[in-house]
Order: sequence, then structure tokens, then C-alpha cells
Amino acid sequence: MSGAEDATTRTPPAADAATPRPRWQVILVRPETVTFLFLIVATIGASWLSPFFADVRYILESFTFYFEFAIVALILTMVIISGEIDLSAASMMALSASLFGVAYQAGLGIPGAMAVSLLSGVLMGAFNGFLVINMKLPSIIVTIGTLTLFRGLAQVIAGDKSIGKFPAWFIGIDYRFVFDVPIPVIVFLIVSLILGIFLGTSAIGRQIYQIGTSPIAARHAGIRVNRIKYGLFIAMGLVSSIAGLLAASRLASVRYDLATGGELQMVLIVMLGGTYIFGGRGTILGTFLAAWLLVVIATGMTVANIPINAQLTVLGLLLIVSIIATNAIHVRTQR
Amino acid sequence: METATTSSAGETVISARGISKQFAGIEVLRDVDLDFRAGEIHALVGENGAGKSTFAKILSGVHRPTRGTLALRGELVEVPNPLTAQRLGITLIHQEPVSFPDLSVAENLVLGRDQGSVLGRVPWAKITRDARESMDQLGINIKVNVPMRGLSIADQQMVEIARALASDSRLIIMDEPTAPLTPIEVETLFKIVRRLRDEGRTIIFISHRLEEVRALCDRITVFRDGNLVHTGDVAAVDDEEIIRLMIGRSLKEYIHKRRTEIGEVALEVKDLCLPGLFSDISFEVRKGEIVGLAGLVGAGRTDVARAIFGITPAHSGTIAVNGKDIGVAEPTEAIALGLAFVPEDRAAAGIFQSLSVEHNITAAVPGRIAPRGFIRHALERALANEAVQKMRIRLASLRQPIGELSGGNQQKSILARWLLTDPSVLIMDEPTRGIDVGVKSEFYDMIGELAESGRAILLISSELPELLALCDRILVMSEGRLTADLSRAEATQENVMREAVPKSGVHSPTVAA
Amino acid sequence: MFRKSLVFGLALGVSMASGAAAFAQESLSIVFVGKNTGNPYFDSLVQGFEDACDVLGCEFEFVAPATAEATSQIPFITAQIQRRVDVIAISPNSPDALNQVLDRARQRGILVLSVNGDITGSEEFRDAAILPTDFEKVGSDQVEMLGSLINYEGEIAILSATTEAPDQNKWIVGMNEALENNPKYAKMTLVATVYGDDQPEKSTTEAEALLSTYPNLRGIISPTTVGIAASAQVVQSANKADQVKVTGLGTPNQMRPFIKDGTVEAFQLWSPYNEGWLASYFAVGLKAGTIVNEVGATFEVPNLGTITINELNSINTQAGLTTFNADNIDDFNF
Amino acid sequence: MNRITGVIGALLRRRAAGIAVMLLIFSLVVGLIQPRFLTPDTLRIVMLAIPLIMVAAMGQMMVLVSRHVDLSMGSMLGFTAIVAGMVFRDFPDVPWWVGFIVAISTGAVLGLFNGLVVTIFKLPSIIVTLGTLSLFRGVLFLISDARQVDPQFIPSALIQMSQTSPVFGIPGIVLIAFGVAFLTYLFLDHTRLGRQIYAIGSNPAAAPLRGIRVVPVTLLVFTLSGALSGLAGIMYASRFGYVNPSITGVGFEFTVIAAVVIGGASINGGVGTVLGTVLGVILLGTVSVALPILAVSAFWQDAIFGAVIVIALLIDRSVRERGARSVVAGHRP
Repeated sequence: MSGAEDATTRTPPAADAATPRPRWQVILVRPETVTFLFLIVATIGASWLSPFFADVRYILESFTFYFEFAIVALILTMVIISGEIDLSAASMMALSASLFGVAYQAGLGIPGAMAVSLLSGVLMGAFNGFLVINMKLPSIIVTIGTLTLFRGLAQVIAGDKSIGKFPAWFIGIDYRFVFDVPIPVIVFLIVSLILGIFLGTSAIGRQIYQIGTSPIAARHAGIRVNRIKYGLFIAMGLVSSIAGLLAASRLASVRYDLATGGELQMVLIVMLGGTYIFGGRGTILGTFLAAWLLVVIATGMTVANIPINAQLTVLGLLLIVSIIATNAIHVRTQR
Repeated sequence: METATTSSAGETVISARGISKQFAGIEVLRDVDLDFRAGEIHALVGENGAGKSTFAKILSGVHRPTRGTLALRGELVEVPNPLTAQRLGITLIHQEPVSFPDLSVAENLVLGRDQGSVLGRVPWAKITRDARESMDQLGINIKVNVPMRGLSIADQQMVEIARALASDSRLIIMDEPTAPLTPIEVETLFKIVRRLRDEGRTIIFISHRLEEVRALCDRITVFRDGNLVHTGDVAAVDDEEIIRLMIGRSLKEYIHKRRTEIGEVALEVKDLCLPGLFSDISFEVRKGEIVGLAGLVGAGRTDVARAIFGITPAHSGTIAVNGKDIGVAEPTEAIALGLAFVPEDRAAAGIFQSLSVEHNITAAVPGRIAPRGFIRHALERALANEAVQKMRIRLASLRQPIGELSGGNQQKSILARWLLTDPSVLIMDEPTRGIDVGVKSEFYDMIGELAESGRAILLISSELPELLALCDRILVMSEGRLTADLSRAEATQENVMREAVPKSGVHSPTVAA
Repeated sequence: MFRKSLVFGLALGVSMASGAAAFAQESLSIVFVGKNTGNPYFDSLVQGFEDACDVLGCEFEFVAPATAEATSQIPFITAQIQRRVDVIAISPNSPDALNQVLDRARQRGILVLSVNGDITGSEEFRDAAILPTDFEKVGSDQVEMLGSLINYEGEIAILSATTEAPDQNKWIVGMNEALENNPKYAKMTLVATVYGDDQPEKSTTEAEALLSTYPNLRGIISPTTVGIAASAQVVQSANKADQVKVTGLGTPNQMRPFIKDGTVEAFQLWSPYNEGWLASYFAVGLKAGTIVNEVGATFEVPNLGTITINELNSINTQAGLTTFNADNIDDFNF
Repeated sequence: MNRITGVIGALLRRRAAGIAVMLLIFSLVVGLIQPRFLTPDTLRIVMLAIPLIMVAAMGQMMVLVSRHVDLSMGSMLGFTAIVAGMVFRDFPDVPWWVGFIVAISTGAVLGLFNGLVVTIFKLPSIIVTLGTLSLFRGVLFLISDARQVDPQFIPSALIQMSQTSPVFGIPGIVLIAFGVAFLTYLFLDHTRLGRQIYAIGSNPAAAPLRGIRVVPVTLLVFTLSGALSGLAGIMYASRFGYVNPSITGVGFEFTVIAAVVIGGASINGGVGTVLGTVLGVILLGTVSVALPILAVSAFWQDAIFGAVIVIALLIDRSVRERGARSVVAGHRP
């Protein structure tokens, strides 16, 4: 009906032989490459800002503060690639962690409390999935609603007290090392590797991209769109509750305000990694790099004692710029 | 029915000279010279993609011509946008009514027509009064203060016409206005159109249906492949000639000649119902058989196909493939049972526009490219390559986004996708829509070959000649019901159309998709 | 993709190798980690640190996260450890979430002081606490203050911060004990204790509900700066200043207009300035060896006189609360 | 079955009536449990609790009608309130009304910025305003040097607007809120521009075909949303008497969105009425006032607001079942 369609449908045979762009160009304008370059620039910049920055131990240690968001961002990447979004993850972290704390206090023991927490994550994810898939509501507004709802429930369940006194073996995951590398860093590396391979080479990974490119065409091609999306939302809930548990271990306590505003950081990581906000494009590698980029930027500014005022501005600006930039790159390479 | 009068020698209202249009470097309209006269109904006919709609859109300011000029009563004019067109007295009534579903009928009538300051007060009382008046003028009974959302397509179409009248347009272009209408509504529309002509206005009537053209229009212009191939009085050409002009050759060339026997039942549909869309659909398609499914837009053909394939499953009834009863709730299951479906809306439901040809072709066979859940690229490449060769898909690289291919090659890729699943039943919904004439014949051959190889084919098409040439049998649907099952010998253009037009006189079911 | 991450690791390693060597320390460096930015209370506290460091020749810096959420201070503390500062003074946002990172700081030989609030129950994770006053007495002082305003009779209510705020809860316990045990307050009845979460909107709504639910209410104690301002505002807009007396803990700048127009007759607080001042002297003295960090030990601080280290190594800057009223409020600016 | 759903649909479509009934039932139930609730005093408290939300809700409703959403309202409120407060602090002689001009115009600039990013880069407004939510907050920290504007600097004339006024004793900010609602009604229902906003939200693709200039109108809608957030900002200074960079306006956007979606504005654009929104705001305000009177913990408030958003979305869906409309289509360009 539109002009563009007329054009594609009526292309004379001669126009078929358009040459694809050269390979170097394909690699160079990939958003991940941009993220990687940013990472190098940020590392150099941070080292220049503060002499205390360039210390592998310190950077690895600082990573543990963002680790929970980073690991959720990996799944969020897949959700956004599939054309949806989930802004409720930080609230799911808080609610599942609060449930964990309350269950532990109620005498369930750590394994029982962990089971409660993980189950709650699955249920919350399924609830989001239900609203988005069965009720056909836009995920972005649904998860804004559940963001408020889950956080509110966390407050109702846990009040505003800090629930702690977990056994020693449970706490301090960020301060256990394997070859001088904190365990969270290793976990993040392994999870990134697994998800990277999954998304990049598995049949379901491929289908996630296809769903994000065109959910209707995906359904017509026999791809189980709803099932995969449900899976992603549930994975989101599950990883959020895992992140909540990791935070509980790191902080040795939980509170309803855990990870407040974390959704913004998660989206920031995914956007910085070059995932396309409209779905269909993005990689785990990009998100992996972006997590480090965020750590380098935030840590660099903190250790240079740059006031938080400036830090907030930089991060806000970064989010807007990264969305605009990845959007521009994807629109350019679309044709 | 009043017979069409030959051209009343009205003055030329608008004249196009050398109008050409390119999209992305591809010429879709070439040097069109055409005059429209006051007080005539002028038919524009041609196959899909012949350029008639593009031409109409240039006249109404939706597109701007790449070359060429328009003159209104002898004066050169620029029509950069629809609003200017409106001010010049040119209105395009789109095939699918362009409306604002949340606004009232009355407001839809005035929107974009009212001049004056944007901060000016909206004269609600006058708007409502005027709206009632124009409805009365048209002799239609539509409440003007209800939201557009609740109206049937036909009523929305009428509102569009009322809008054109209210804006006092001298040139009204109607793009396939009768497609969703019942005969009674068509008659009402025709009366209105004739009255408009008698008032000295010019009506451009774009249609597929030659009998409508014959009943209504004074002159006819035929487009083919972006060229104007004929203009003249309707009375001066016969249908055969018009068809020949439209497709450039005689249809008889395409006729599928059967070489093998028709086998056992491959697809059996019984008492399929989906309230609001279709009911009591029963038919069967045999191995090696090509069965056509004809009907007007909105008759429920596509809905039946979608139900069989599990996209919007039916509420009741059974579907059996190769004798096995199945309850299809998901396309995935349908595919596993040997069904394949080429959807009507290729751009939205067929291809993954920005993904590579390779990924498009292998989309339905994850099991074959990823035997253990992980994709083996060599395997995928080999499968895709083989399909490209077999289907003679013309492309620069397998990694090329499929959106860069021509419509025909996109459609071949979709067909290639399904052949990888080795389906026993292939359902095709308007497979040749928007495809070059040259590629079309290639497609007809392919459909024939597919049937020869023992597959059952259900072919939905609005191009009757296509169905008549290809099919062994033709099923006809009207208002959500099967009205006829015609053998090749019985099927003629007239027979099919007679069964296709609604009998009830009420509004045709609204199209859900 | 993982080839790329390897490259990244290498790049990081290279940039690290050129990293900085330890910086020679010239003078004592003190960092104060506030609860959050934009909290006016800390402006005055920071001033105390700065002035003391001007005198003592120490280096002082103030950092604070954007929100008072439990975990938000952790990156800041870690950064200070990395900067190898000598003293970390902190107003903790959580009584227990900071334990591990504070432990790490102390392992590196950094002196950790909890200032203005304590990590109750986790005292072993800091070296000492600098508290503005003896928190055990705050509750009874506040009851006395309100009692004096309402002739020791009538219904009263408490509008606190959050239900779990440790300091406020300690004070509320003190208030309840005073009301029950002291015959002087026999005619005062506590009708409600409500929580405004230290949010202006919620505090205002809660205060309004108090007025509406208890028509005979005579007084509100709000031991939190957001709460007392909200209570005063509500009483002011309801024109009930004569009937309902508001008091509690607030800052002079926040309460000045209400004192001026008579909505609030008197309220209390301590001197946050002195907390910073005392903390600096304590830290410098401890590092120099002139002060011993033992319960019962004493030391001299200019302007504050002799200071004693109390149980659990907690130190108070002043014995009782300072009362602000129309007579003295203009002497204070914080 | 069709007829029954038709009846329910018709009832639900009369959203304003529905909310009014809900408001009545809710008040009666609360009144049964706690008779003190049904006093004129409660009305006064509710009226004082809603003006900020009401003013911002008018802006948010227009944004929703145009098929966008503005998540940055809380930060815009804080930003404008701080800027106005700083003007009062640093120029003690300026009259109170200058604060209004400063706050509203600052808000308009911020809103325009949102609009420009959305229209120029063709990005979904929800993501853009999620970004500016933190960006504006960051800049507001920077310009205010993270310092609170204390009550002593807020002109008493401004404070008085939140107190009993000569006009039937109704506080000024309440009058302003209802005035803004009335003006919004006139604008949306009785001017061509207002109707164009509905047209854009109802069918963005068709709007240009009817000569509606989508970009300028969209910019205007975001600018108005900013300006009204600014008005809410100065009203905040009036109501609470001080402005704090880290407290003022935090989480405000969720309350406003909750009020607007209860009021019947659709996230799919094209639908939303001033009356419905006003009632939605009053309902939400009544709930938040009823909680402390019922001695329900304030902890429930966020959970209730969240549930209310989700339920309102479900009602919106059931009223406007859009058949096969794609789930994702909503946030694609």
C-alpha cells in the first residue's frame, strides 16, 4: 500500500544484484565495537582522573557492586531482542529477597528460604508474562505497573527493617576468591559465556531474534512465540531472584529498598551494549562489555571523588546518548 | 440498472503529463499522460502493482512524481501533500478507510477540513448538524456522534465519501471502494457516484471488477507494468480485450495441464466454525490436487486458512491431515503435521525484513539446521543454497537482508522455506500479489510442479483468471460460508461471482485482521 | 565473542601495569561519607569537619550517594579504601549491610568512625561512634518539652520517620517509659504513634489524619526533621496552632518560619557542627596517640571541654538537647 | 453473551460514572469502618492532597492521549521547584508570582527537550523519558549543589496559597488545580488544536493526511506536560514550604500515571477525558488519605498504587479489545 512497499514488490530483476557492504564495514559499525572503544577510552580516562583507579583488584572488587544488575541485564538483553522489555526486575529482586529474609526468619533455613525466593521469582516473571502475552498488554507499561506493585509488596512483607543474621557460609560471596578473582566476576563470565553461546548459536536463540524482528512472521514460520516470550519473562523473574539472593549474600542483609532504581542501570547496560530498543538486534557480548563500561565509568568517578551530582548527570546523559547512537547505527545498517 | 452514458463532452479538469515515479531507483510509473473530464466516471484498471494506485496517490498528493506535471483546468499545479490536494478539490478515498477510531463520525468528517486558528473554538453544534445533513444527503443512516470505532467497514467507507462531498471536492478518487461492500451497499454507492457525476464532478474509480466498471464507468484507462496502455470509452472495448490489455497476453497460456492422477485425501476439514468469521466449513483437498478458494474480500477465506494453520484456531470442527485427526492450536503443530502456509501479507507475516535470506529460508526448520539444539552453519548454508538454486531465487548473497530482494524473490524464499519442511498440504493466500508479471508465470509453473509432486494445494486468490487457469476445483466462500464447490468444467467467471456475492443484504462480516 | 573479551582483559591489564604507586601521605586524610546528598542536616556537620581540619591541618573530603538506600554507600567506602585515606567517618544508612566493607577498611588500618548515628548491633565493625547526645535521654527530654507546652495534660501523638528507624525507635521507647513511669506525665495520654517514612507527602497525610482522627489532640512529637516540618505545616494550614502544639527534633533553618509565626513554640536538637568538630579532633588525636580509644578514657576538645568515651566506644558531643525558640533561633544557621 | 459484555462495556466506557461510583462505595465502606472519615474535614484533607497530582495528571493525560508517556514528571517537578526556590533564595526581593513564571517556563523547556528527543530521533517516549528522569535529577543536583532550599526563603504569600483563602475558604492551590483542569477541558474539547491531539493519538499515521502537523503538536504536548510539572513544582514549594533536591518529586510520576490510567486515559492513545482524570485523581487522593485514617500502614500505599495501575490496564484492555493488534506494535515506531 505504501510507497516503500510498491518499490520492493515491483523491483525489476536487474535491481536484485545489490552488492552487500564490505565485511570490514560490517564489523566496524557494529554497536559492540563502539562499546569496546568506549570501554578503552573510559579506562584511560578513569586512570587519568584518579591515580588510584588503575588497579585490577579494585576494579574487580568494584564490579561486585554492579554484578547483580549486570547479570540481570544479560537476560534483559534477550528480552529486549525479543521485542519486549521488563522494567520490574529491580523490584522483583527486592520482593524475592524480602521473601527470602522473611522465610529465613520464619525458620525455614537457608535452602528453604532460597527455594521460596526462587519460586517467587518464577511466579513474578510468569505474572508479567501473563499480562503481556495472555492479556496482550504492552510490556513496557505493564512492567512499570508491576515495578510499583512488587516494590510495594516487598514493603508490605518486610516493612522497612533490615533482615539479616544469615549464617556465615551464606554471606560475603563478593569476598570469596578463585585465583584472586572474586566469585561474582567468575559467575558473570561463565553466565555470559553460556548465554552468549545460547543466544548466538542455538536454535532458540535464533528464534528470539526472529521474534524480535517480526513476531507475526515468526508465528507464521511455526516459531512458538508465546512460549519463548513466556520463557524469557520467567527467566527474567528467576534471574532477578538469583540476583536478589546474591545481593543478600553480599550485604548480609535484605531490605525492601534493595536495588531501588536498578531498572534504570539495567536498561543502561543493555542500551550501552548496543541492543536495539525495538528488538531484533543486540548481543550478549555487547551487554558483557557494557557492564564493564558502566563499572569503569561509575568507579572511575567515585574514586576520583567526583560528586554524585555529576555522576547522575553523566549516567543519565549516557543512557540518552546510547539509545540515540545505537538507534542511529541500526537504522543506518538496516538496508 | 441505468446504462453508462458515453462520455459527456465535459471540459478537462485535470491533466497529467509525463508523470513518472521512482521508488528507491525503481521506476513504478512511466510517462503517464492522462486527462480527466468534468462529469465523468473514469475507471482505472490493472493488475496489482501496475501503477494505478501510485498514479492515484500522485494525483492526491500522497506521493510526489519524480517527473511530470499536473495541470488543473489548464493551470500547472503542485500537489505536495494531501491537504493541498484537498484545498484544490481533490480527495482520495483509500481502499481501507483512513479514520480516527476514537473520534466521533461528525468529527472525522470535519477533521482537516476546517480552516482557521488552531486555537479557535470547535463549533460542535454546527459540526453535528452538518454531519447529520450530509448523512441525510447520502441517504445513509449512521449516528454521527458515536465513535468511528464501532462502525462497519462499509459505513466507514460511506463516511469517507461523505467527507469528500462535504469538502466539495471536484475530483474524487475511489480506490477499490466496493471490495468490502454488499450488493445493496454497492448499489447505494453507485447511485451516489452517478449523482456526483451528474453534478459535474469527476470520479476516478479504481476497481478489479470489470462488471462494475461496465455498469458504472464512462471511460477506462488500463495500466500495465507502470505504463498506461489504453484509454478510451468503456463501451468501445470488451472484457476479453481489457484482460488482455491488463496482463499483456492471453490467460490461456497459464492453464495448468495435469499429467498425474489425483490421489487420496490429504486435507479434510469438517464443520469448522469460528463465530463472527466463518461457520460450517467442510471440504477436502487431495494429493496432487490444486483447489482454489474464491470469494470477496472479507468473505472469510483468509480466516479459514489461518484457522487450519493454527494461527487463530477455530472454535469447533475437525481438521485431518492424511487421515489423522488433529487439533491445531499452534502453527508449530500444523507444520509438524505437514501443513505449510504462505500468508497474504508478505511484508508483515511472511518475511523477516531485516534478516538475511538464509535465516529467512531456514526459519521453519530449526530441527534440520540445529540437530542438537545448536545451529550448524555449514548445514544451514547448504540447505539455503540448495533452496535458492531450486527456486531460482535471484540474490547477491545469502547474507543479504531479504528486504532488499524483489517481491517475487521474497515470495520464492517463503516458498523455499516451506519446501524445506516437505509439506503434504500447502496453503497459499494470494501468493502472486504484488509480483511482476514475468515472475508470475514462473510461479504458476511452480505451483503446478508442486501439485505434480503429490502435494495438496489450497490456493486463495482474488484474481479469478488465475484460479480458473490453475485449479482443479474451486470452492467459493461468501459471508463466512462455503457456497459452492465447482469442478474445473463448471467453473466460469460468472458462476464463481454469482456464488461469491452475499445474499443476505446485511453487512459483510468485518475483517478481523 | 570471547576472543574479544580476552583482548579487553589484556588492554585492562596493560593499563593497570602503568598504574599508580602508593602516594606518600603528608597529612591525615579524613573522609566523611554522608547518608545522601541534598540532606541539609549534613551541611553543618561537614562545616564542623572542615573548620577542625583547618585548625588541625588534616585533609577533609565529603562524599555521599544519591539515595539513602542501604547499599548505596558501599562503592563510596570501597573507593576511599582504594584512595588509602586514614579515617572514614560515616553516617550509616544501614545497621548491618555495611559490616563487611567496614571490616575491610579496618583491616587496611583505616580508622572507622560512625558519626551521628550508630550501627546498632554491629558495633564491632567500627572503632568508635560520635553521637550528638545521649540517645537514652532524648525520649524523656522530648516528653518534658511537649509537657511544658501543654501543661502536662491531654492527648498526644508521635509522628516518626520509618517504622524501623533505629534511633527514632530508641527515642520512642524512651518516650513511652517516661509517660508510663513518671507521675508528672500521668495526665498525658499517648493516643497514636504513626510513621511518615521521612517523606513530605506521607508525613503530611499522616499528620492530617492525626488531627482529623483525634479531635482532642493537644500535641505532636515528631523526632525527625521531615516529620516535624510536615506537622508544623499541617497545624499551620489548619489554623490549630493554639490547640495543637508541635515539637520534636528539627533544624533551625527548617523550622524558622514556624517559630517566627508562632506555629511552633519550641523544638530541640543538638549541634551537628560539633559532631564534625569532635570527630576530627578525636581522629587526629587517636592517630597521633594522644587519645586512647578505651571506655572511660577522657580527652579535651577545644570549645567542648572534657569528653568521655562511654560504653561501646560511643562518644557524645553534648549531654542534653539544645532547645530552640523565638529567643535564640536567630543565633543558629544550619 | 455478546449482549452482556456489551452492557458491561457500555458501563465501563462511561468511565467517569464508574469512578464516581467506586469513589462513593469506597468512601462509604471506609466510613462504615471509621465513621470519622465521613466528615467535612476529610474532604479538606483530600482536597489538599490532590492539587499537585491533578495539575500534573492533566499534562500526563494529554501525553497519553497523543499516544506517548512521560516518565520524567517527578524529576521535572523537583527540577522546577528547586530552580524557583533558588530564585527566591538568591533574590529575596522577587515577588511570589515570579516563582510561578520561573517554574512553569523551566518546566516547559525540560518538556520541550523530551519532545525534541522523541520527535527528532523517533524514539519511544517511554525510554526517552526514563532517561531524562535520571538526567534531569542529575542536573538538578548539579545546579542546586545538592542543597535544600529552606522554608525561610519561600515567600509567605506562596505558603498561604496552601492555606485557607478568602474564596469560600478554599486554598489557592486547590483553586489552581481545578482551574487548570477546566482550562484543559476547554483546550482539549473545544479547540481545534486539542482535537488534533486526540486525532494524532487515535491514528498517528493518518493525522498528516488530514493536515495535522504531528511534530509540532507532539512537541507542544510534551512542553505542556513539562510546564504543568513546573506548575506542580511551584505548588510543591507552596504546600510543603521547602524544596529538597533528593526528595522533591521522587516517585511522583508513578502516582500521576496511576491516577490518569484509573481516570480512563488509554495507553493506546486517543482516549482520555478531563472529568475521568479529575475523578481518578480524587479517588487516588481519597485512598491515600483513607489509609492513615484506617490506621493501615503506609507501606500498603505503593502496593495499592501498583495494583491499581495493573488493574486499570486490564480494564482498559477489556474495554478496548483491539483484536489481533500486535502486542509489540504499541511501542514500535
